[in-house]
Amino acid sequence: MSISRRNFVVERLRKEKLKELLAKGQRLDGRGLRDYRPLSISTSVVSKAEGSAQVYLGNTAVIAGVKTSLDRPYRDTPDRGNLIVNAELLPLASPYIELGPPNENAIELARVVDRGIRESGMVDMTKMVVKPGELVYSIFVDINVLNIDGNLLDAASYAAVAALASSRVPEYTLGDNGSPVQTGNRIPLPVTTIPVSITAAKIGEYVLYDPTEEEEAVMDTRLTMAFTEDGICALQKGGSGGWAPAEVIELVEGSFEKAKEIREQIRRGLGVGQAETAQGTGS
Amino acid sequence: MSISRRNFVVERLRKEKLKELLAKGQRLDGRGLRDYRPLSISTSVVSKAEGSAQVYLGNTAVIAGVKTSLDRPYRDTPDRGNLIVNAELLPLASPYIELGPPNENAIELARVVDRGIRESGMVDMTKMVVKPGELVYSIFVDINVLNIDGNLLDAASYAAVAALASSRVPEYTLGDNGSPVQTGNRIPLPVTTIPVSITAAKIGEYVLYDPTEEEEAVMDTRLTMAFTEDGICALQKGGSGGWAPAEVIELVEGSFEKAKEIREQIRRGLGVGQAETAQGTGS
Amino acid sequence: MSISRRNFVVERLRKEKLKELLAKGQRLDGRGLRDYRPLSISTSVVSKAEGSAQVYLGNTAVIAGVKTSLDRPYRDTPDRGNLIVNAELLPLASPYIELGPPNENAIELARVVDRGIRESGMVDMTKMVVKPGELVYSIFVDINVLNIDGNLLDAASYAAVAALASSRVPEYTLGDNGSPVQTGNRIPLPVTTIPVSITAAKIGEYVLYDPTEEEEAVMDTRLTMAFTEDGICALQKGGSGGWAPAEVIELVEGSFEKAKEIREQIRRGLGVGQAETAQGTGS
Amino acid sequence: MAQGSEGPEAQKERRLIDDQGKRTDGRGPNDMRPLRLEVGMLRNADGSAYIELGKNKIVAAVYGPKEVHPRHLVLPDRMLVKCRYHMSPFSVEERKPPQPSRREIEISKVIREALEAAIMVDQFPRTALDVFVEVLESDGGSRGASITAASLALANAGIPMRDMVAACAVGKVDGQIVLDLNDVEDKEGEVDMPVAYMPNLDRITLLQMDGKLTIDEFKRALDLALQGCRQLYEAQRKVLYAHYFSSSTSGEQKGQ
Amino acid sequence: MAQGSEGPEAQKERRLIDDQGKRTDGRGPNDMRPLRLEVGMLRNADGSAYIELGKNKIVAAVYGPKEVHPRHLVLPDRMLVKCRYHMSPFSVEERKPPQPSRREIEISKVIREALEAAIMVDQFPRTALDVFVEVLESDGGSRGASITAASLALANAGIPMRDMVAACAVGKVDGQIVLDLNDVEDKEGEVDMPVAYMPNLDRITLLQMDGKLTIDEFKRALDLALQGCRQLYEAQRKVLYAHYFSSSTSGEQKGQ
Amino acid sequence: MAQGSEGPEAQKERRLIDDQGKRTDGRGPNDMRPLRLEVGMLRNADGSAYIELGKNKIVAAVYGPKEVHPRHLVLPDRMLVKCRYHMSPFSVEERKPPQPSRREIEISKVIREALEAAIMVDQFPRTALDVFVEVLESDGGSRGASITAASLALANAGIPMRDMVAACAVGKVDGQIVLDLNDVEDKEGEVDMPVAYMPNLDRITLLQMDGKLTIDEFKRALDLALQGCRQLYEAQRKVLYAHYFSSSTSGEQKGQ
Repeated sequence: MSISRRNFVVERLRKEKLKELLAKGQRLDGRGLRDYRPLSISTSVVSKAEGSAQVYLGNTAVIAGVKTSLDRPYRDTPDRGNLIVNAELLPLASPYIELGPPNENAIELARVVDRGIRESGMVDMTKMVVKPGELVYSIFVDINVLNIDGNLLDAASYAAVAALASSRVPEYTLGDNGSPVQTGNRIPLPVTTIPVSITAAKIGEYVLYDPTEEEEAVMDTRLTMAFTEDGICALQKGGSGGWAPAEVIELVEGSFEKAKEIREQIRRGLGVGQAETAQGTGS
Repeated sequence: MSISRRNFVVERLRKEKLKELLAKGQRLDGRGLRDYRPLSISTSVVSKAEGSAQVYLGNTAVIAGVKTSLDRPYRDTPDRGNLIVNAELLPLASPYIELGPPNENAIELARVVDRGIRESGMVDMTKMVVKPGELVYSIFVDINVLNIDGNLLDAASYAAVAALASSRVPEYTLGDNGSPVQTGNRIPLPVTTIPVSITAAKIGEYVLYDPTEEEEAVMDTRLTMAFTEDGICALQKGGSGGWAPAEVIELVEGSFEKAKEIREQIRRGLGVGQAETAQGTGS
Repeated sequence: MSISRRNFVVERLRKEKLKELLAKGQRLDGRGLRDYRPLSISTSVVSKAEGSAQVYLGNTAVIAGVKTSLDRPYRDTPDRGNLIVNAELLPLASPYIELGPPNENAIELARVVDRGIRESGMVDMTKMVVKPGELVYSIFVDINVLNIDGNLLDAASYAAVAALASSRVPEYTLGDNGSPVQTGNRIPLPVTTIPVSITAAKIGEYVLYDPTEEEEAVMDTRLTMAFTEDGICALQKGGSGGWAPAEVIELVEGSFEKAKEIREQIRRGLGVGQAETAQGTGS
Repeated sequence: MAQGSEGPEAQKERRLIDDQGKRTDGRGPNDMRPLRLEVGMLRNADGSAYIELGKNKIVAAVYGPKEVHPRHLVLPDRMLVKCRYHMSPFSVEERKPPQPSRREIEISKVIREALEAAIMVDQFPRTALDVFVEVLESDGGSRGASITAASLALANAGIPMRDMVAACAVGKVDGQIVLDLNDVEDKEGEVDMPVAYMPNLDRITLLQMDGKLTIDEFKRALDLALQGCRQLYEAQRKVLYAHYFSSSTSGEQKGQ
Repeated sequence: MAQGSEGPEAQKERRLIDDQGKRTDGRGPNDMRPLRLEVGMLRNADGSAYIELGKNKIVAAVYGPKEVHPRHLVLPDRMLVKCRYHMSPFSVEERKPPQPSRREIEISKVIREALEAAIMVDQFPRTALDVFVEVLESDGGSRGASITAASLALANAGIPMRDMVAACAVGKVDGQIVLDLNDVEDKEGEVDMPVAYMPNLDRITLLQMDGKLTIDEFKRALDLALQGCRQLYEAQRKVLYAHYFSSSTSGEQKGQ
Repeated sequence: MAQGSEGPEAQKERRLIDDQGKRTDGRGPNDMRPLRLEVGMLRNADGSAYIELGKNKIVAAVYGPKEVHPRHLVLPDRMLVKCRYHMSPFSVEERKPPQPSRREIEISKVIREALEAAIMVDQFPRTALDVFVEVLESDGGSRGASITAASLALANAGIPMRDMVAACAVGKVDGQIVLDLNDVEDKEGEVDMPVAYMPNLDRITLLQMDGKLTIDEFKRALDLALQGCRQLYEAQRKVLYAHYFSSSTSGEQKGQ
């Protein structure tokens, strides 16, 4: 998604090659069409962050960190904490990244990850209030993309979710004069669910999961879905092609199952103890 | 004023052609030198704005909207409301507009419209105070240029003036604890006069009103004048040529009369009932 | 340091020429290797500034102005005033300056000047507090480079130091309600020392002080040192070459003496009376 | 249809569908808001269109095909399509600063991708096409209305297209799947799902969703969205026909 | 002259003209503040000038004619003139952030247009000229003083000109038309009207006005402004003559 | 060594060196924090390296030699070296906004200059080289650690170099000269002095200092810094050797 200068002849040849393989149910890296690449998740990798996670999805590498601060709530949600997700495609990550403020790809990345987390209700933001209408937690999730090899949306989502689920944030009480005081404790966030992002790409008539950068370069279109345990909570179509409605329905149904597998992998990445704590904090 | 890339040969030929016509007292669109193009003004075109107006001056199309909020007054005017005028040359409006923050043309446009309104005393800003020294109305006038065919300064001024004159803004009282409360009423702004902008261009030795984009492209210089019922309240010379002092004086005298005609057209655009209300609010 | 487009052939020839001269202990402008150009300092040149100084170091011309305001202290220094140093390489100063926000050269300039002042303890910032933890002086030092002929770091530092040492800022007391009130007096800043910046450049094996723009264009590396009366308080190596450790030590030792000479020149620039006042305010 | 998916939040909210199944503006679940379309009313643009859908008031303009600037963005085998979706400061409840927000930048991207699927980009290699959308007033469903208008503006500019793109939103409100959310439903409802669709090619070119749906609800929502898109598609065809083949073009009615 | 145009505001204000007709700084209505002009004091610039008018302290510098950068801005039949008017952060009462304000951008434009009328731009097609103005201290009438200095800097750079441009402001203060407003008069007076003028060609190249005047007052104000410009024009001629034909150039007096 | 240079501030501070001469993290004055180096763990970069020094966690990547963009920056006789030092928002106590601060811009410059001295820039005229440093966690001495890592990344990219650059900070803490300041010592200590050094060429390529030293203290501090750099240099050599000549590259250990 981040390629800005392309070699068009090479691209066309590669697309032909890919389609030949896909017709045989194969991919360049040997995966089946519905397989994800190896996923590795480590949490608590940055000790100055309140939560952090590093994710490798094949060669795509992402690190996410969580910081909180106390702020006023937004005017239209006086009884909820604030969630701010930001993503940076670091120039280390690819030869095609231009310096400057986040471009549309980085902004879409942050916003799609944000929606998956927000709409799933992953963190119960009604519990992130210190003084209703006046003082709430702002939760900043910063996502750094360190190496790009396709499917940033999923990798970034897993990193953000794992960073949040493993966070330990400062606890506050209100002092006598009504101003907030840190208790000195670090508490987990009230995590209620683990949303899982699943992305599929369409190349010609073939639909495949977890596209690499090479596959993204020639794909016609893309669909990113976020699932809770119960259903679907966010969607984002990408790319300049189109999906047949029947394809979309089949994909959503199949991906709901796929999401359960990935959710288990994320829970394992959080560590059993941590994952239990994280789940427990929702109650 | 917004042309950034020009065809210079065509321009020179057109200037010759225009001068030939002007020598006969004619213009390309059949107008006399002192005629304005047809002016159409509709108010209350955007229901979420507190005031709005769409203006067509020939093919130049402008829409202006008014929004208010409560803010601190500026330090040097503690007993007055704030007026903020902003103008955007939308990229829809012409093939020559570059995206980005307002350039010098858009900034000049906003500032000249602002001065005409501010210096005329059109809105009695001393009445826009909710809590003296602490809380006043900020009146935002946002001007969108939708199609450019010359004389943006006048068209934008008419749209801004009509939007202000037709505004209905929230009324506030101070609650028991001294904080502002909306009464639920919508009240007109205290409008005391209708300032009128008149723009003339000079091509060779000819002076003509309301230049089209074609005429602006070859004009030597420009003069924009704003008039109240009693006299002149703002001036802005534009373009890289010069005016003879005698020309300026003749122009200001003649335009004072022209402004009365246009003022009538604006009042008609406001609608009789509205215009009366608007005038009445000043007392 | 501000040259962005260079003529490389000319540069190489000039370097040869310069080295020939340096081998004879000479420079293009007739100076010895350890000589500074004529230094002229005038203070109180801008009456709306609370302190100001214009410095000519040869043809390098810099003007610095001081303004103060009352602000909250920074969180990590609740009992100290704030010092903000900004530098602009004005486009008047050289044909090679590009408009826009300060580039790395202007930023380095401001930060190196800032460090020399801050680390020397020149202004006793613990005395710039009006209401501990809540209200302190912010001291803004704005440096304008008007003409560039090399060694901006020293010239800017002398201008900033002279502007601060000659400042007269508004005095405040706390009113009955605890809010600050100007007494109407203008008081000097609590100046405890005069830090002096000394810059040397290395061309081939030769080390010379106060390089001109011509010399900077061909230098291998640069070292800027700031000295108090007692020792060294800041260092900044520049340029893409390297210094031998022995060279650095020799340079630091020799420059400590050089700084004393320059400090006398700055004091003379401040005027005897002023300099005494400035020194006296520290106690 | 399921009556109310009661989360803790839904309870606090005012009801958006009454006992008679009527929505806040009196519509039934499958009804679209009043629609008005115009084409070709901007003089300088190569193509333009205007849409009113409920209180949405949106102008779209197209410039191109034209030279690519700066040159290094040239695509050797196709047209470079650019899109800017922008909201006027006065188009929403609280004044929006004029500089593009992150939301506007994302929407610009998805609108571009929704339209690109329809444009025959390989017919104009090495050229650029600009699509500008200005939201004068916003009322829920503005990105769908923007695509519907932009698609008309492309047709008006004579850009060769495989199909028209029509777009609208569906959502879940008080537990019910409904068509074409208005402002209140957009803000207080449970789900918002904008969809862009090319009916002849049977292709979805924009699909976004916010909020929780079961897989079954999703299927029903998608189906309703496609119905809405087909309705809009008919309206697009009608206004184009009227513009090119009837004597009174709607463009001339503007500004009266 | 009319004594006092009493609006509600004028009454609150301190009097700016006393019973003897003296202004706050002791001048009569038609008097200009003390003036000092210098040329050629900046080494790197192709031309430079310095003006002090009252407390105004302004430097102007000219670079060019030179290559146009970026290339697509080239004008095939004339020189591209650019101008930047900038105020130093310490030049005004309250520190001004260094990035250009909207006011500075507008003034840059009108100064450029005021100077362009004098420059023989068609003698240098395909080139660029930069005019930089830095206000070190501002005291009312700074744009007029800037033009007066920039015009000298152009002459110092050897740019062919049709005429010199001289500029000053007139205004209305306590109901009277007065020449060359100082800071207090600029802020508290009723009207500020900056004018730039080429005396030999009898052309006005900058004209702005803020505040209310009757048509008659306007005529008198314009006339007074032109008188002021002619005075400045004489001073410009003198300093140029001194710079080029006398042995002691004023540039050398700086920095003592 | 002098015991305590008692200024008024030093008195308020907690002691950073205890009676046994141990620092807050238990080290002696001349000890360096635990160090971990890796090379080549980023796939897309032409060269990359990772450093942990205390809690510092820093990634460096190199792209190039490559085409210069934009073209007018081309240097006809050498390579254009660019450098960006950037701190992740979560790398410090209080979240740092992602846009580059003035501090980051200055550090980018001095890191570039520290590395340029080692790179054989004249072997690649008309090309560009990008050095990117991302601080994932910052703990005092981050610019030295960045240079040490970036130097490895350059070697990993196969860029011809005259020598490796190793860098660390020394400082003065409770009146004592100590090696490799940690976070607390950096913030509360009296002096911070980062030094970059090419041991084979005996050249200092970065030298900065904050805080007061006597000339004698400075000499001792510089000497200690060079010792530190030599230690790091050995570690650099070891990891490069291991990367290229042993079967298990450390890059493969990441992400477990």
